[in-house]
Amino acid sequence: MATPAYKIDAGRLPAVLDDLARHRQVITRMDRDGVNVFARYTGDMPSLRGNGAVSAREHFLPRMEKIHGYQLAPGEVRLSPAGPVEPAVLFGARPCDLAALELLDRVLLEGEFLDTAYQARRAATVNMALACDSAGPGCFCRSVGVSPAGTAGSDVILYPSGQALLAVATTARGAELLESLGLPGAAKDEVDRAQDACEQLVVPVAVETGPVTARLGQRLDDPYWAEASRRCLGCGICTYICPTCYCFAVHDINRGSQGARVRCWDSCMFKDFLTMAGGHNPRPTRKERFRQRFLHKLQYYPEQYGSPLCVGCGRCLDKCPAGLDMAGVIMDLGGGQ
Amino acid sequence: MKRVGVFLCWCGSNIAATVDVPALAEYAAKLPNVVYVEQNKYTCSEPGQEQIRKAIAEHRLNRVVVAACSPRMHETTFRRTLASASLNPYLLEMANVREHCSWVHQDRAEATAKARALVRRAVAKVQLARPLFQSSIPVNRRALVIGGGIAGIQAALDIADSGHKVVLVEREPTIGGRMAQLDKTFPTLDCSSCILTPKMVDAAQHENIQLWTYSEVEEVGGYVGNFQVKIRRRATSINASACTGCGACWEKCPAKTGNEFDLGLGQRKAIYVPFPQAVPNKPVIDRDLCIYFKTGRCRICQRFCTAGAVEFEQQDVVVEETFGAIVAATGFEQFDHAVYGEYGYGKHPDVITGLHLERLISASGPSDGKVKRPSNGAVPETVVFVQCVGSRDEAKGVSYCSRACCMYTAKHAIMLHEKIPGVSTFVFYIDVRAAGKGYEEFYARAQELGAQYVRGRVARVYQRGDKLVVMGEDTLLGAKVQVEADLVVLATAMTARHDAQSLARTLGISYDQNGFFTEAHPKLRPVETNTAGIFLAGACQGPKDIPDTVAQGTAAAAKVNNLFAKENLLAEPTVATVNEAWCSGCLWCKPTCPYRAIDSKTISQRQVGKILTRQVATVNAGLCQGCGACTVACRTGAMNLLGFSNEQILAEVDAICP
Amino acid sequence: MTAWLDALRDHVREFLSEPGVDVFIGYRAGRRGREVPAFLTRPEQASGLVLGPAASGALAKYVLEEAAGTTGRLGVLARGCEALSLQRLVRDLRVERERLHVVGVPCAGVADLAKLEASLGALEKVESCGERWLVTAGGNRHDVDPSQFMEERCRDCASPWPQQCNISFGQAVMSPASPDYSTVAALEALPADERYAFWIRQFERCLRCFACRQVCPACSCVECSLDLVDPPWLGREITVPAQAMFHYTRALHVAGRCVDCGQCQKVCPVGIPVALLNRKLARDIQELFDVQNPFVPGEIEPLGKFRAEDREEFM
Amino acid sequence: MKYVYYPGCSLGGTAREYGISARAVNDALGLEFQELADWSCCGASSAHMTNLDLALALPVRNLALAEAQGARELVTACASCYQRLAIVAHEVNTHPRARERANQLTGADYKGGVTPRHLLDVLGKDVGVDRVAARVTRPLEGLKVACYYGCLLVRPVKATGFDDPEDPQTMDTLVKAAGAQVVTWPFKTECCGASFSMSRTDVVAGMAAAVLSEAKAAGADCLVTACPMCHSNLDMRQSMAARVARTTFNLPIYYITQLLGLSFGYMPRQLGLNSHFVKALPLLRRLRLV
Amino acid sequence: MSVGEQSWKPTIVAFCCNWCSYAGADLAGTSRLQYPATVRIIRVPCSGRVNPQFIVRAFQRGADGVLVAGCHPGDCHYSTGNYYARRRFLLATRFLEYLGIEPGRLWVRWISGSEGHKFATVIKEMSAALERLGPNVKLREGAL
Repeated sequence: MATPAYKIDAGRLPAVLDDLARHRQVITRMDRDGVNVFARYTGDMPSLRGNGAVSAREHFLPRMEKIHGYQLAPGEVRLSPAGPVEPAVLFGARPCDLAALELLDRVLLEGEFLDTAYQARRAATVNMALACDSAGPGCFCRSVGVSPAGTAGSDVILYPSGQALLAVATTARGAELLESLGLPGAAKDEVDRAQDACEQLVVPVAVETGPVTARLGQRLDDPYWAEASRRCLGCGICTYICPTCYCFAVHDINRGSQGARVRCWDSCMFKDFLTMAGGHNPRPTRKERFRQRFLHKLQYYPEQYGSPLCVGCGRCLDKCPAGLDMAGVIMDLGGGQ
Repeated sequence: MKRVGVFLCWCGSNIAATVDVPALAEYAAKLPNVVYVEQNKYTCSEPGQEQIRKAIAEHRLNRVVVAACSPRMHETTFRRTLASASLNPYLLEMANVREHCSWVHQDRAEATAKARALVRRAVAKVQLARPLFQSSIPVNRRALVIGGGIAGIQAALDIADSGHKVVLVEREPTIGGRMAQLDKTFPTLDCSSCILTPKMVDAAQHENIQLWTYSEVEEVGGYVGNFQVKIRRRATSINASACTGCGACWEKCPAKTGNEFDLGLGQRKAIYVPFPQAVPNKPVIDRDLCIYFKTGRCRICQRFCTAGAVEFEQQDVVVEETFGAIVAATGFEQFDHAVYGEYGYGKHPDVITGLHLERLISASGPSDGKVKRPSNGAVPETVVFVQCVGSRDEAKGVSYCSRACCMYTAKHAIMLHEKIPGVSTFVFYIDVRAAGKGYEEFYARAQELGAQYVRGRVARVYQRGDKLVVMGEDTLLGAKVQVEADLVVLATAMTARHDAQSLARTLGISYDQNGFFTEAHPKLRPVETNTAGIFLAGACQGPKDIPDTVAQGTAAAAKVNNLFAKENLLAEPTVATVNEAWCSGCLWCKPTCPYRAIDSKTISQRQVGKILTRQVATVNAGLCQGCGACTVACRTGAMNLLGFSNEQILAEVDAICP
Repeated sequence: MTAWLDALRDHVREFLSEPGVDVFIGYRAGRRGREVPAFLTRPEQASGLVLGPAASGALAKYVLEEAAGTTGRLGVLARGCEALSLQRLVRDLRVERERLHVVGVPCAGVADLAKLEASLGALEKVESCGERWLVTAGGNRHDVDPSQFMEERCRDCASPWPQQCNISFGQAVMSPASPDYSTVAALEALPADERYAFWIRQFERCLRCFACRQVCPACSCVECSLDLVDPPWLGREITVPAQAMFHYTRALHVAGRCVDCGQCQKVCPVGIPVALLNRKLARDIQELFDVQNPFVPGEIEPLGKFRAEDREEFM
Repeated sequence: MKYVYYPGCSLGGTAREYGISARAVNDALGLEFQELADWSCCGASSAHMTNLDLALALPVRNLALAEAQGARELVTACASCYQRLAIVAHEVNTHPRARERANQLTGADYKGGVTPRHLLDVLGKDVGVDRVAARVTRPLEGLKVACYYGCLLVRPVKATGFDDPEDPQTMDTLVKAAGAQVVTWPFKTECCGASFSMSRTDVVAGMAAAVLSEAKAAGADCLVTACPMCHSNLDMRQSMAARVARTTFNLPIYYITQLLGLSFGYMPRQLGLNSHFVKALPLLRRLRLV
Repeated sequence: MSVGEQSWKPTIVAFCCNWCSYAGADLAGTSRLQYPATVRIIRVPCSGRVNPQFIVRAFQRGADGVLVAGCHPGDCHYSTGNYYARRRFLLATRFLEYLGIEPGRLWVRWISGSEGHKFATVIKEMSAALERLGPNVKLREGAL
């Protein structure tokens, strides 16, 4: 049987969000001083055009996350668990950001080591994807197997249709959620038209990762790394805006006789990322750090999981101050024009 | 593992009455790494200290907190206690729960709550305390005195007498300085040269004093105990050891000029000794004036020198010497009162300065002690003294009082009345400042002898016939006054040497807006400078009369002597230190150091196979006084202050807040 | 195509063929209309040099890495702000002036590429043509008015013409403006609480990617206090107060040393008006310690000296 | 050379002769003096003794007018006006709060861009002695002049300062240029008591007497001034001064512009030489200068 | 005024230079001058040692006000330290205000070793001022 489609008219959107927010927090994209950010819905209209400056990843892997608290008493340490995870709806994330979640799942949820905090957030969050009917200047999702109308990682997909949004569930819990909202239905042909528009969308940047990945194995000592990394500033922009980066560092935040153990984002581009207790740093220069990032995305991950660790969201193309971005590097390495 | 012992003092009831010490003890016991807490009635008492020693031993304490009075009171006491328990004294921290708590608050609950915070702070800080050790610098027991005036002579003699070597550098051909130019000295009126000359001779003959006249300091490097000093010894053109000082040479020398020593009132030759009692009493050749040096001909002096002591070919020599301490005693200059055009100095020969009058009165002066009008040689009948010419005049001169003028003017008046029967003298003054032993009486005596003191400033002095009309105001009468005078004597201000600032820079000491060298502390360290090992004596530090100058000379010598009393200088270990791995070598710390303790050095470090050599800051622990200004100038925190480290202060803040 | 570009290329070609020369840092054409930093080591590479409105990087900072552990001379292409940045690095003793060969070039403002793309679509080329810019985007050529698409920071540039260069090409095109402090003043006019709300809203977005620091010519410390775990100047926790501490510290560390190149704000991926903090401090320094131009590196920074008669507010 | 000119009240009244002779000299030297439109009294010599706001506002009003008319300098021939303008200009330029106050009082928006200058300064610096000398057709040979500057022209230095406060020279050089001979005397800048001109004539007589005696003692047979105040005191009060000093002076008091005008060949009437209390012409006749 | 407000007392963190202000506080003690138990002193060698970052740190950790106290300009035990402090804090006070911190939260005062009274008065005034401002929430970190 065909999954039911619903229609959210522009005027209806606030009401829908309020409905959603009644039982769970709603995370959506807001405009803050002209910057598009994922934030908790508090009644202000979201801003759903374009994409978030920072990827939706931060809802599942927050910048700082408490692991547990502790209390020092003479002769003992008392631990206190981190708070429970709130049920949430992620409303208006783009297919690329949600596709990224599936790439992260493989690392954080598969195999013997389980990231329980991430798992809890994934489980507690219903993802309502917003398909793209227009592309950003840096978009190259198609080149890494993501479609502007892709449903990977989503529970519901929203197709823009004029001022309205057409909602189609892609998972059972998505369907359940939509039902609960009591929305008017949408005509099948309208849905098809909206969906096609997105399916057909042309994205400006195209690369081929296949050949690159194939060859990278032998290119560890390629002078390219040293030359290209010369203009890397060593900041963490690329890793922090990226939907598929997931590195973190664990710290104890101490306040006298109490404190908390937290994990915070960390970036492989930082010089101290790998510095060890003794002061030894296996990746002492920008070259190694720069190379590591791209080898991880284009060689190690693919070798393990069969696809590059990139969803072509294009953020690094827009934001890297040195013009050192994923698409560019792929092309430099022979993946496309 | 940190093992902190906390000792809470009751200070009798001083603390216990307001702070609930037992409760505090209970609280302290719960603080991180606190393994032992004890209360004493009087922790500073011998039994109290004994308790600390015992606890350190029994409970293997490696950090100690004493919550008692102000550290300014007993920190040293308890540091000694730790030391005697063979624990590094700098592993102590005090919580000031008396002066800062029990004595200033009444509410027991509030005071106790605050005391908790104070103890928390102390415990947090002491965790991060490191054992510190006093560094020591060897002292080179040899002093340099710059300036051969009475201040320098006095300092040199006092240092030399206590058995230390001294080099006394004077840029003129003779020592003696200003005092040598004076006739008599107030308030006792004893003859200046009679009391100065013997000292000059002593200085010259002292086995521990090397007298380097006609010499100047050019460069000073190093630091306390080890200054490297470059001194230029100008060519005198005379072989001092051969010269007998017979005087034949200057008798015969054809080149004449105004004698600086007599301020141009008398004459000297190109080869000359500045004055008869000069020390050393050997002539020098003024090469700018000497005909031989100008034309290559003459050599008369050489011809008449039976000792063959004239050596035209002599050259300047620059010697480098090491000294442990330096005394600056470079004296003062007279204010250039040309700016007071209305007083007609330069226009009218009979308008002179106090120093001129000294030379006129002096028996050894150009007029053999007879006071005459420079214009016509007549004995003056009416003499007007103008006080504060330059002094206390922000508009045209300097803001300060020159301190000596009031008294030397009184002296001049007295002496004129003694020398010239029936002379009438007028003194225009703003205030008469006679603060000194016997000064007020001296001033009174001048008045008794007939000096008429007029309270007010002089507006102008101008010639009428062969008289000088002095127009002024008597502010007490509120009327304009005019005096027809034969001689007008200006009490010009004492100012810093025109080149004092460049010497200050050479020495690395500071100077005030008037160019006088600044002492380390106006009250408590009057003869020290902020540069350890450099001391001040006499008018180079500010206007002074002779008694004060001599006193300061002796004081500076005392400071040098107690510096020389030690073989090594022990420096407090709470000084700045550089983490070279972090230092970028930007040296923004350097200008903030008042002691010139920061310098740069080159280090080389391995980085990814490459050897990087780079500059980093380095601190001279001997010079650093531990103010910490540099630590804030350092963005990285590579510059840190032992005993008050960034880590410690941050921890204190964290701990002291609720 | 700018007239002097060939002359520039010839000069760089010569420079690179001189002995003891390590590298020349300039720009080359990148993809998607960008012009990216280029590190030329061989004379023949000189022909690849470009310099258009799209060259928006900050070359000065690269000198640090290039100079570390090497001894040869380094050529750098410098527009006004880049020249100041180099002076800053030299003044902070991070590189010897003698090692630098600063090649000055005029600047008519840098293009805000994001803004161009937003209105014209994906870029292919941005070139300056007299007073105008020729932009190729989305397949079409557009003749655009620079003032419309110029980087915010270039609009009131006080030093478009590079100073203290070894050689320079072309002549000044933009006349120096004086820094516009109106935004600072506007903020100051707000009630404290609103000001606080404004800044917290900005700081909340901060990712601590440190791009503002990495690109800053005044942030050249071998080790940054903000990276240190001990002493914990800046805790590792990412909380609003900690973010505020981060930006407070960064701003105070560059106070009196900032050259107003505006890169910190330009590179911020989440649009924090970082330069607004620098500007406030600069203006206060100018007023309080009557510094002529707070953005030109001086012998001693205003906070590294004092005057006894400085303003007294703490009696 | 163009200047915005502030006549001040005296030059239309008590010092008419100064006014007209100044114009004559300016014309001769090709100086264009454009009168400040809508100028008002500067407040000398009473305002600064009685009401500080007034003393501040009156000059600033005129300075502001000049600034508004695009002038960077404001020239005046009257020493009192000059001093008041100069002092206030200095005041508002050194104390922003004084400027605020002044603008608040006058409703003007004075930015501090105007420098008051005295005619002497202009003649001495801008025109220069040589150009003056070049214009002389009838050198004032034999005339022994005591140049009297008074206290207003050169004090306070920080505000005026175009000449040495103790021994000014500008007038001396100009008079020499005109062919007259200058006597050296000590009272160049002594006060004549101007401010007491009306209230305490006895004081004035005493002070004027001192000035005149010194001039005579120095061998001068006339005095030259650039200040209406000084002029009135030395000229109008000369007889009284003579009585006090128990002597007769008979020293004509000329304005600098009158002497220059004369040397440029103007007729006495064109210079107002006929309107002095102490007859100004006999001496000139005796020396065959008219 | 509610009981809550009445019972609330501000917390002041004071950085006092060892030679003047700390001594001044000692003098206030020895002369038994009473002032509110709001202030907690951190001893530093010189006001020039006080890093503006310490101030924000104090606010983060819950201080309601911060006092930086040193020798009067010209009297610095190290002759120049407080001159640098003066420049740094002329700037820092303005900067904190710019970030939205109320002017009354950071005080800088010159208090000599003989000014026990001044120390007590400053603490009284500052406490009163802070009570009017109420507890500081800005830059203050919550529970972890």
